[in-house]
Amino acid sequence: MPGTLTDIINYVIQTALGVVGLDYARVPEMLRIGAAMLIACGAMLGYVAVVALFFGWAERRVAGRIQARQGPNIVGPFGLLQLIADAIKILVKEDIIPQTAHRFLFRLAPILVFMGAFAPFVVLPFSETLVVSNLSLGVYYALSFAALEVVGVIMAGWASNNKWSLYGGMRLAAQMMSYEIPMGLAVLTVAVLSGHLNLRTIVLDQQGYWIFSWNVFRGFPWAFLAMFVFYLAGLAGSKRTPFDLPEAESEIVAGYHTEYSGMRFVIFYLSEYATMYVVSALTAVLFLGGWHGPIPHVLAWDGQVHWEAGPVLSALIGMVNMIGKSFFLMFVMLWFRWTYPRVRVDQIVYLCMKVLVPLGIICLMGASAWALVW
Amino acid sequence: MVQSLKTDEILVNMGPQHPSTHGVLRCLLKTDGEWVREVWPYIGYLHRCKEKIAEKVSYIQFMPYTDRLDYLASANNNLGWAMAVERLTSIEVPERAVWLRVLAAELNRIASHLLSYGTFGMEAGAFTPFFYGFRERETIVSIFDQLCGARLTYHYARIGGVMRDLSPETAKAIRRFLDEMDRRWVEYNTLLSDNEIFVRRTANVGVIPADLAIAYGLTGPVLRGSGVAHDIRKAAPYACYPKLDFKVCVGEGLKGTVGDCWDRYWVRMLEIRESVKICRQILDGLPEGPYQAKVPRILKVLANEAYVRTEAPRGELGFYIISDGTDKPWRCRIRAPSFCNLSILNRIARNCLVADVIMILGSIDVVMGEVDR
Amino acid sequence: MSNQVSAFIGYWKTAWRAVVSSTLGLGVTLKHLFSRPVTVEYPKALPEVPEGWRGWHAYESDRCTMCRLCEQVCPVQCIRLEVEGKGRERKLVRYEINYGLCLFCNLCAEVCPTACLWMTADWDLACYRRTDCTIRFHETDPNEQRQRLWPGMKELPARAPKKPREAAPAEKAQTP
Amino acid sequence: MSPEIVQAVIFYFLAAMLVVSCAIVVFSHSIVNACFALLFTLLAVAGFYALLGADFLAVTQVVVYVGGILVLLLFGILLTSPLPIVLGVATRRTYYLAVAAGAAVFAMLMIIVRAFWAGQPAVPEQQSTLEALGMLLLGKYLFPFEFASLTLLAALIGAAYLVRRNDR
Repeated sequence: MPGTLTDIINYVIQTALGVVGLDYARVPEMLRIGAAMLIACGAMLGYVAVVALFFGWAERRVAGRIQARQGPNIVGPFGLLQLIADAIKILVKEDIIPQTAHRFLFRLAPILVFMGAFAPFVVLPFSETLVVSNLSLGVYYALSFAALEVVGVIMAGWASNNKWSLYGGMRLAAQMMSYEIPMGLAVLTVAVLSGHLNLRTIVLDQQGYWIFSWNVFRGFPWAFLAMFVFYLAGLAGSKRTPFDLPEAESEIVAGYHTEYSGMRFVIFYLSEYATMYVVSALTAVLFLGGWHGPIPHVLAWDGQVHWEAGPVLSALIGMVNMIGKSFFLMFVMLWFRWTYPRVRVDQIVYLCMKVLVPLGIICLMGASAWALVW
Repeated sequence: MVQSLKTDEILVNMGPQHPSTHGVLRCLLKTDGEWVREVWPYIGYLHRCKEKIAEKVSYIQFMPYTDRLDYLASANNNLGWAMAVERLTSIEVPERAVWLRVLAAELNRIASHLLSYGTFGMEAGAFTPFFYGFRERETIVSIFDQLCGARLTYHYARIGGVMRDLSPETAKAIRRFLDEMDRRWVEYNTLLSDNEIFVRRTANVGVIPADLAIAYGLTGPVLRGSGVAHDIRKAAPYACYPKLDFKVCVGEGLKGTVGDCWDRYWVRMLEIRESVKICRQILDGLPEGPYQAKVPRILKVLANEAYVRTEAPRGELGFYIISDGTDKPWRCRIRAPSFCNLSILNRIARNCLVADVIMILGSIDVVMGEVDR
Repeated sequence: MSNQVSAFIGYWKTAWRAVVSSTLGLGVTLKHLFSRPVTVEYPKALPEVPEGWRGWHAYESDRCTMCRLCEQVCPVQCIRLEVEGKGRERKLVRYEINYGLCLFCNLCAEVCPTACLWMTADWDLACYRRTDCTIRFHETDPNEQRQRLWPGMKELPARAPKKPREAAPAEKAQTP
Repeated sequence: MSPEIVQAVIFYFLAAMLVVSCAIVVFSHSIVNACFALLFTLLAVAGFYALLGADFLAVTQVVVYVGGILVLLLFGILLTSPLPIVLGVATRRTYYLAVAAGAAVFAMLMIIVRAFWAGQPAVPEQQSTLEALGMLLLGKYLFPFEFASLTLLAALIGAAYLVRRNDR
């Protein structure tokens, strides 16, 4: 069975070349690896773009319905084509760089932010086989690149040469730096429970009876609490309401991307949704059983999953489960956004240091005790 | 200059184009990181010489201009101006007209407070209350459609009466709205007032002690939020208010200190309920009779002066008219509540966070049309 | 010590309140998510405006006595009236209202002794040029004028000029 | 094209990035620019670690240096002064000193590499170092590890005590 997405792509290329009549083995190895890398990267980029576009629509649609409005519903069925219209609109927009901005850093910042948001996609598993790279460091790697995002945002805030932007950058930096701690603690809780940092192993570990083998229930109550810690910290990390201080519209206009327009703004926008997806997917992987859906477990009542459907169908089912869970968690983010007010800059630190960090430590200690007992 | 280089305080312009400065208020913030050391409000970006216009148009003609003072509470402004001119000219107003004016004013108070609820929520970062507030305000606006044919600048009161009688259908619509408002009010509180994040954002923020509020001449919910039970409708009753049963709502410091942002907000929420009560009483006890007194087309007024104060949604609205015997005022001075209330911003928005300045400004609830006149 | 105890209790109370109030708030928005929107799509569904809406004027020149009261009472002088001749020979040559200035205060309609000027329920007053704001009521049918200015809005229900109200309210009030 | 060539290409790319960004850090007159250039220096070092198969170190480099130290530097610079600080121009003497110090460090590194790792392959087998690292830290080197963490904890508490307000 192929191990990773790269292998699958290789397999597909091989089959395709075989149909044409070329021998895949004669293609130089580095070329094969390079092609697989490029295709995997392109697939992930496309996926990020689709997720961002879909949630760009869903956000407005959900907002509309929650607020007793219609939401986008003119362009296409349910307004779904609104995204395409918006994409075209924003692509042809003028790209403005303020005269007093630091031109190089101003251009570099969105790229860094996107790099930070996009890097974790490398390790996000969609099913047992569908993952770009099966890093043994999985979670650690996924969380580490938030740092790049922080620097990118500070860079954007500083290079814009706008005081509100600088405020936004500083706020985000303070927020993300502090929220990495509870996030790390929540991840450690899971790591202690399953003994791995590798996302695939963590998910495989949650295989079993129905939903009770998922980490949320298996490590009850520690992993259950840790899930909330992780999700809230992730909300703060992806700057979503109630932690959207870096772009708090009513306070600092648009925060660090006040001066950005056109394509560069889209990159920030993409990164926000990419980060949201990463947080949701990580929550699903770490706590909610990843690609394990409740139904196959019911069918295979002996505690083992029987993918009688074969590798392709099982990959598809896993993908549906995984994406469904992630999308539900993203929907919760939208729901939060249209319900809650924003916390203040001191309260966000209070929440982190006095609520989430102690809670995370309790979870970690409890989970350690669990791990020692069993 | 050299000294200013060493400090780490920066001056930031908040406004005149800023999402939460209620129009075109410009605040200059002296900030030290997130901490705001001082706030200077700069006004005048919406100055339209309203008081000067009053000297150039007749008493009747100035009425539509008053719509545009506090454009969120036109009916209250109309009421004030009509009463001032009537006191100046000693015109007797039919009882029914008085009650209808108060009905309009109270409906408008609800509309204004609803908008305040929405924008305050929005300033706290919650978008949805804004739309809910606007949804109910829209119902009121539709009622005004039927009542006077306009949605924002009502021009409902006239010198000596009101423009149009209340039709039975409109009365029914108002009753329906009032019943719905009772349900929605609970929902508003679940969504915003009781939300812990919101409470944390507003409680103990921008506290105005009672003595300070009186010293600054604050009026309206801003004063009552500080625990001072001062309401012109009770303190110096006018129109039909003596015959109505309602309560003066004051801030009690339920979530924090008396006189904080949450109290001011809560006073507005309570006043919505009181106004609903008042509207019901008016609909029940509306006297029969004409709705317009006979008023000459061109008002000739003896040289005289009059000051009339009314309780607008934002506080004490005063019209001071001096007449010189012609059909136009010689001088008109408008005591706008928002203007006086705004004066305290510099005093209370010190040593707080940028986010607090927004909340304080929102809780004072200024309307720039009234501040700049 | 008791201070710390109360602070400890307060911490948990706050946490509990936060959880409960947040959940209740989510309930409110969830309820709305599945309820019907209250808004309508504007160009498809036109808003119903009630009788007596203070919209765009209607003017019946046959009954106009050219008394100029409307011109005088207008607070912004947006009504322009030109009359030629004297006495019974008077003839109206110009009756314009500049909607760029108009306050829609209804004073002109109220003051009109013959009720030949009244405000209709026509609310779509947008136009592209500032000069288009001035409607010449003497020239042609104002309805047609608006259609000319707004060719895209032809599906707007053309409202037939309504019968004027019997008398202006100010006069009606004399009979209690 | 063999993997060794690709690794060499990546190595020289990272090395170029490292040298250029280091030069900007050293020679830039704007401290904020120097700080942002430091980002690339640190990332290049992380890249070297990854190239050497030290995956845990590479990720840790990003977390600690980019996410922690660099952001702290930026914080310090941006919050303490509203204007970018213009660094003083180095004199001839400081140049000589810098070159001498650089040469000394280079010589030291060469001696270490020649003495201890001579004959070993430049690029080891690619496998996760995570388990080995964990075993060493919590086994053989448990005492130094715990000692270091206790020292850091003490430093943390001390820092918290120092910045605490006097009025409480």
